[in-house]
Amino acid sequence: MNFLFIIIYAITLIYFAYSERVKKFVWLLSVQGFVLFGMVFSSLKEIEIFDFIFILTETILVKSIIVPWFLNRVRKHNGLKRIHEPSIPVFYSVIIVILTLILSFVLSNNILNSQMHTQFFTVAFASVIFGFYFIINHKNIFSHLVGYLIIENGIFMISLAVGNTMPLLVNLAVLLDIVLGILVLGVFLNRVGNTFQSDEINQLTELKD
Amino acid sequence: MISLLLILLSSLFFVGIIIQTKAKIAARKMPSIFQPLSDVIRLFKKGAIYSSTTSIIFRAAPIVYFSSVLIAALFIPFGGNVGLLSFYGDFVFFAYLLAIGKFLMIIAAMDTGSGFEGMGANREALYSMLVEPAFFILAGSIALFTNNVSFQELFSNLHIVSSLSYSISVASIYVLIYIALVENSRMPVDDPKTHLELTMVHEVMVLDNSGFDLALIHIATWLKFAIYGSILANFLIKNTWSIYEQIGVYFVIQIAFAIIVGILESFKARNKMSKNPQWIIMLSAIAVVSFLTALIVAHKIILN
Amino acid sequence: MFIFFIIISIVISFSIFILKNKIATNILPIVFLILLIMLSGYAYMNINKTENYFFTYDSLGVLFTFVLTILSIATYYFSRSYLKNEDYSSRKVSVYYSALIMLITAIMTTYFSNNFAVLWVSIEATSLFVSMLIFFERTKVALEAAWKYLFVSSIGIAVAFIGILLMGIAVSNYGLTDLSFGTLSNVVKSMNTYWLKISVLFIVAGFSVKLSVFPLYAVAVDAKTIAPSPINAIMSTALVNVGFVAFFRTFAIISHTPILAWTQNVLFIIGLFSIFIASIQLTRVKRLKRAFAFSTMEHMGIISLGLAVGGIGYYAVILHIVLHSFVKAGLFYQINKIHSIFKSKWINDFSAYFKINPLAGLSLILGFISVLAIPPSGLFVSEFLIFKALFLSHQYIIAVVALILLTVIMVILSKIFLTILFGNVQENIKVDKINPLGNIIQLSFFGLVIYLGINPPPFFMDLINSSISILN
Amino acid sequence: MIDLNKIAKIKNNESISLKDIAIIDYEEFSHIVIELLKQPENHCLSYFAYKSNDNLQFIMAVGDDKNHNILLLSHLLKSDEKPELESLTKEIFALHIFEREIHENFGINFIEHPWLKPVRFANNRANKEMQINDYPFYSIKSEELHEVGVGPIHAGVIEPGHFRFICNGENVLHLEIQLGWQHRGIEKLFLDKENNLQRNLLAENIAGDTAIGHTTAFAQTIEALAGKQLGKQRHIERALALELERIAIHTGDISALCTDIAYHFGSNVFGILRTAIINFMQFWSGNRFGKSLIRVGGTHLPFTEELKVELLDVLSKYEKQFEEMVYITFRLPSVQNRFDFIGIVSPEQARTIGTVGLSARMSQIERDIRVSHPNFAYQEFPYETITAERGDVFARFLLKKKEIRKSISWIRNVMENYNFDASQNEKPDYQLKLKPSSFAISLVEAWRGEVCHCAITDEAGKLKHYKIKDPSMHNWKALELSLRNVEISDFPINNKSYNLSYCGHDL
Repeated sequence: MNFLFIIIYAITLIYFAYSERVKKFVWLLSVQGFVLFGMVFSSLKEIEIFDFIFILTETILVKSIIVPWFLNRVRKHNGLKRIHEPSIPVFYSVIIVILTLILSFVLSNNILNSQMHTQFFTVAFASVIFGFYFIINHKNIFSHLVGYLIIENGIFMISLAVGNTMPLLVNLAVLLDIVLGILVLGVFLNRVGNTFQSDEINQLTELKD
Repeated sequence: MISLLLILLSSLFFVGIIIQTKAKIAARKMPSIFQPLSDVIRLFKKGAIYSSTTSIIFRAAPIVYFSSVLIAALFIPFGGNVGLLSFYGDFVFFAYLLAIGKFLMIIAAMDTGSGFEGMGANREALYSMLVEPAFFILAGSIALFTNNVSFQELFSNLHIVSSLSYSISVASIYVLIYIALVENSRMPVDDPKTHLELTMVHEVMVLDNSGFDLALIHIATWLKFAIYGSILANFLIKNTWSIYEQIGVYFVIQIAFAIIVGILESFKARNKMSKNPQWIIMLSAIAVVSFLTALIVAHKIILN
Repeated sequence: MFIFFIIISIVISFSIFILKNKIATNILPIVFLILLIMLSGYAYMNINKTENYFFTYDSLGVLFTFVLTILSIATYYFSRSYLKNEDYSSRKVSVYYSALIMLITAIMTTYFSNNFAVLWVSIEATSLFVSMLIFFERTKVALEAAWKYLFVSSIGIAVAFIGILLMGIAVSNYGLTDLSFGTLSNVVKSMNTYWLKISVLFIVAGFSVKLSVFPLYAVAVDAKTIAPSPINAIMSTALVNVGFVAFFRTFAIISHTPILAWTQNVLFIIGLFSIFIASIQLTRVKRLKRAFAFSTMEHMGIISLGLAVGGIGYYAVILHIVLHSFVKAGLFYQINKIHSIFKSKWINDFSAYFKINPLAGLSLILGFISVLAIPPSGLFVSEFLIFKALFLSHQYIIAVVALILLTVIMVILSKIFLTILFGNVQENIKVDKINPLGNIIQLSFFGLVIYLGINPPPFFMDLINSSISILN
Repeated sequence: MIDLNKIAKIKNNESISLKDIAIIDYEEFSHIVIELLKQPENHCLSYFAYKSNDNLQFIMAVGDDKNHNILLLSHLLKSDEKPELESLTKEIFALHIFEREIHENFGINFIEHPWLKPVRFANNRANKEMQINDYPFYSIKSEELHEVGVGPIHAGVIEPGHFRFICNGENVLHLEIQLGWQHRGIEKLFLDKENNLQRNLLAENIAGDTAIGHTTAFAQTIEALAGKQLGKQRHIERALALELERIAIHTGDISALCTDIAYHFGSNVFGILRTAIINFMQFWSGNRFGKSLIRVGGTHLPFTEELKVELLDVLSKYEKQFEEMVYITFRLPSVQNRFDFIGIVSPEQARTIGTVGLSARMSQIERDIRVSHPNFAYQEFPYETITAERGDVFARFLLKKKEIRKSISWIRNVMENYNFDASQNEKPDYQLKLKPSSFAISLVEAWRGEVCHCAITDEAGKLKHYKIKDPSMHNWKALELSLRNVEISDFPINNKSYNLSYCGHDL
């Protein structure tokens, strides 16, 4: 069952590479949140009520409802363009994401560690690498935020792979990161949108000497 | 033998159903389901006209195209029944057989020397090239999944049991449907109804063909659709069923496939031309994911 | 005790933020400073005591807390004059102070945390509050810098988090559930070196945002260019020390594993690249603050080299970072003055500072000597020790390359200083009444640097030595 | 600053005696024209020449959109002078097409015109040696580039026009459009036909899709020349027909755009909706395009209260379906993907080439005759211009939708506040006596943009010159511009989004 979610997650990554529409990004992030919940839920050995509530808030509530809702608000507030043109053509992005996935699967195959759930590494690595690629590839701030969230999801999965024995501390860190990071980044993004009249990153060049 | 008969039979009404579906959705009067058939018969009655700039290639291409598709149809198994031709690794041969026909059509289009046809041939060549890896990766992942490399054995050994194998078959059917659309130059890659030369892909390639040749090309297109429909049907038909059940399900699947194509073409605008390559490579990407899944299922990738 | 400190700080910061009136902004920060002094005294008394499970008053933390306390007092003084000069609304002032107090608290937390998770959380908190302060002036550039800083440091911290998670693998192999440095350094010895290397790479790359060294140096430099000068003094010193603490703790864990040599090479690369990039960038800078931001980067590069080379280098590194904190803080206070006199941020607009304000000119010269590590500056002692260590361990090429680059930097910075100090007085410069107190604070900082370098008091040496004792 | 007092000023649908149009020398003329047209509120409505006693008289009408005036300027080229003039195009690019037309008709050599060639190869062209077959296309010599020629005969049922693309792979670097295959000599026919009814029928056939627009302009020109004041109701009827035409054609365009992107659902539904509107036109006038509705001096087919009930019924049915379909279509990602950021014409470009009507409004230029030079109906029931922002295909697509909505609400406003009086039925008057030696101009905002008709009479009160300007004249250039750096396969949707007239251009 767990593999199914991993496969779905891999497909969401491909769709991230494929799509250029801002709305789609937000939607995909929300889907990823649900997939993450599925992963956690199906890998839980015994359900402790506290852990369960925590995971429910973190994945479903934060990752797939609050954050996308907030991003949608930011998107509407700033009147972002429907399409964010990446600097590398989508065609190559799709190839790159395929290669990343293959690499990440092969890497995970080579990890021999009985303590870890190496299955999560398969997409976790790909997610982190792809998140960076996404940030580099896109020229605008909103997409950068999306890329950051993709990285965060990857990290969340690494913590699933590793943090079998210490879920709370690790999850707390991720949660704090998301809530603070996104809310504050989002507030700043709103301001950037108001101040710069454009969401293109190449507007932000006044600092260079 | 039975599969060839079924393919021939279903090819007769396939395009008719697509047209009827689209007409129904558009709230228009439906043409007869055999309208395409009578169109072709009318074309057969006409003689072909050849441009003075064309050579033998242009004349040979439709026949080669048609026969390549017809031979390809011989490979398709049906349920427990082997296709007329079957050997080790025949799906590779199958794919290249189709490619040969297409290749000849492409150089025939170049042969006319028309700017439009060159453009169309160029596009068609690109799309076929891009869709090829998707097909092979898909076939490869099913081969890996079933440990077999011929059409007949692929399908007869396909046991869909776990959730992962379900996901493989869902992905495979999804990819196959779209491969069929690309190979047959339908929406979203190409619009068979368009009258605009500049946006055409396949249509502009056969712009100079007429009469008998055009009829052959049309029939080859139907056959291709029916072949892909049969492959889809093979995914879902179980060997344990009786032959009548199998035939019944086969037709249901063919009709459903045609209706799906009709619906897809009605409710979606076609892709921007520059988006086509990335759209097609997407299919390969999904095929890769199903390949990776197959690797997991086959315990080639060991994860805990 | 420490948890109370955090709670009280949050209360103070929050009440400043809520009250927004003059009395609150005047009194409450002083209350906080007194609290800070008390805490540093308490920490010194209870050295190596673990509190609330997550915090340990270890010597490095105590040392840095002393530095932070002194800097906080000075920063408070200069912040007052900065805010008064520009005549900000009381709402902005309250935001400034509450963010500043939270920043200092977060920095303190990083110093004393004995656990990777807490360290990580508090470093994240520092970026949040710093970006609020960077954005303080609410200009377009400030927004740009704040956005970039917050974004890139979030990413850097995310990267570091991956490293920490990977290190957690080692712990989970032993069935343990905490990430404290003590536990980690016990168990990583037997960890798979391949994974350990990857995790070190991630951690170092991630926290390089805070230490403002290669690879993620750029945003910190940008941010320092824009932030208000008193904040800059904190950012270039106490906040950089936060990065150093993270580096140091990681290094301490690694220092007893087989990958020590490999880690040292990584640090050499980081150090050399940082110095190299700083020297390249310095040739192009046009803003004074930016020049000093790159100078910070250069010093941090030297520190990486020192950390990498080991031996006597360890001592020199701690000494260097403490002294650097005072020098940089003093210089940034001075820059604040320069900016307010010339009403500009560009180097080309400054001239004849010495004539305009002799006392400040004098302290600028002293700062100049200190920052370039020219004797009698204490930084000379530490730099000398680091290079000595380099030569002793036969890292000749690195030492020579670093020295050449340092010479380049020295030339460029001297040119900048000479431009500011001498030349013709511009016509439109009006000098307000000069308050000598500010200069005296700076002069005493520079004096402190000389004193600590030449004749370090025993308690200071003890603190340094006990900090580095875990490395040897 | 120029002295505006010297320049003759009239309002829309007015006539002026020819001698009131001051003839100034060309140098001053150029100076004034350049000064005027550099201001964004002015644009050139028409610029033409005609033979007057062997001399060539040039008349330019400049529309002042702010003060609702039409400024008339004139200069004279004596028969003994060399047929050469300094080109104004290099300063005001929007004049290029007018100068090319004058060059075509009279062989005037406009010095330093960037690309001086005939607009079409009319029968009465000045240089009979030039053939349409050896038309000088712009070309770039390069190994990497290739040329694609489309037309004049097209695969679809559309009018003849030749499009020459210079492409780099799939990307278009340059497009040049050559029209003129459709030339019928309409302007000359207007002079040949003495009967106003014949002329009226001619006007209906200037451009089939703008029958109402052109006929209204014609009728108003003749009425202005005759000095006939029509009743209010006739004006309102004409405006009503105009708006209905707009709704019908825009709906058809939306449908056609859906066809071109193979969105058959939208294509069919909008096609059906268009039928509802043109069927109402049939119900009203007996012709689906409203031919025979508008006549000089009155009409045989007055709008009645019964028709009002019918129209409101048709509109409410139309609107319901339209809104439903619009909701689906304009939100469909595949449709948006297809139209977004394709064929962008920036506001500067649009202003430079002097686009009018929808093509101007798509790039934020508020150019609308209904607002700037309103006739009676639009004075009584004001219309507000709407513009789109980006100037791409989606902007045009969107603007068509918005204009339909706006037109419907305008019609509703009229229906609610105006009672049609059956007793007011002026019959057409084809025997109107025209004022001698006069000039009249009429501007109509047809669905495509401003239609401008100018007429000049001789001393005997007979038509001496008739000048028609279809909005397509300006807007073809916008199509050329929007194709730059666009994929060649996006040409059809660009072309359709403008839906420009071939015959209106060729005349």
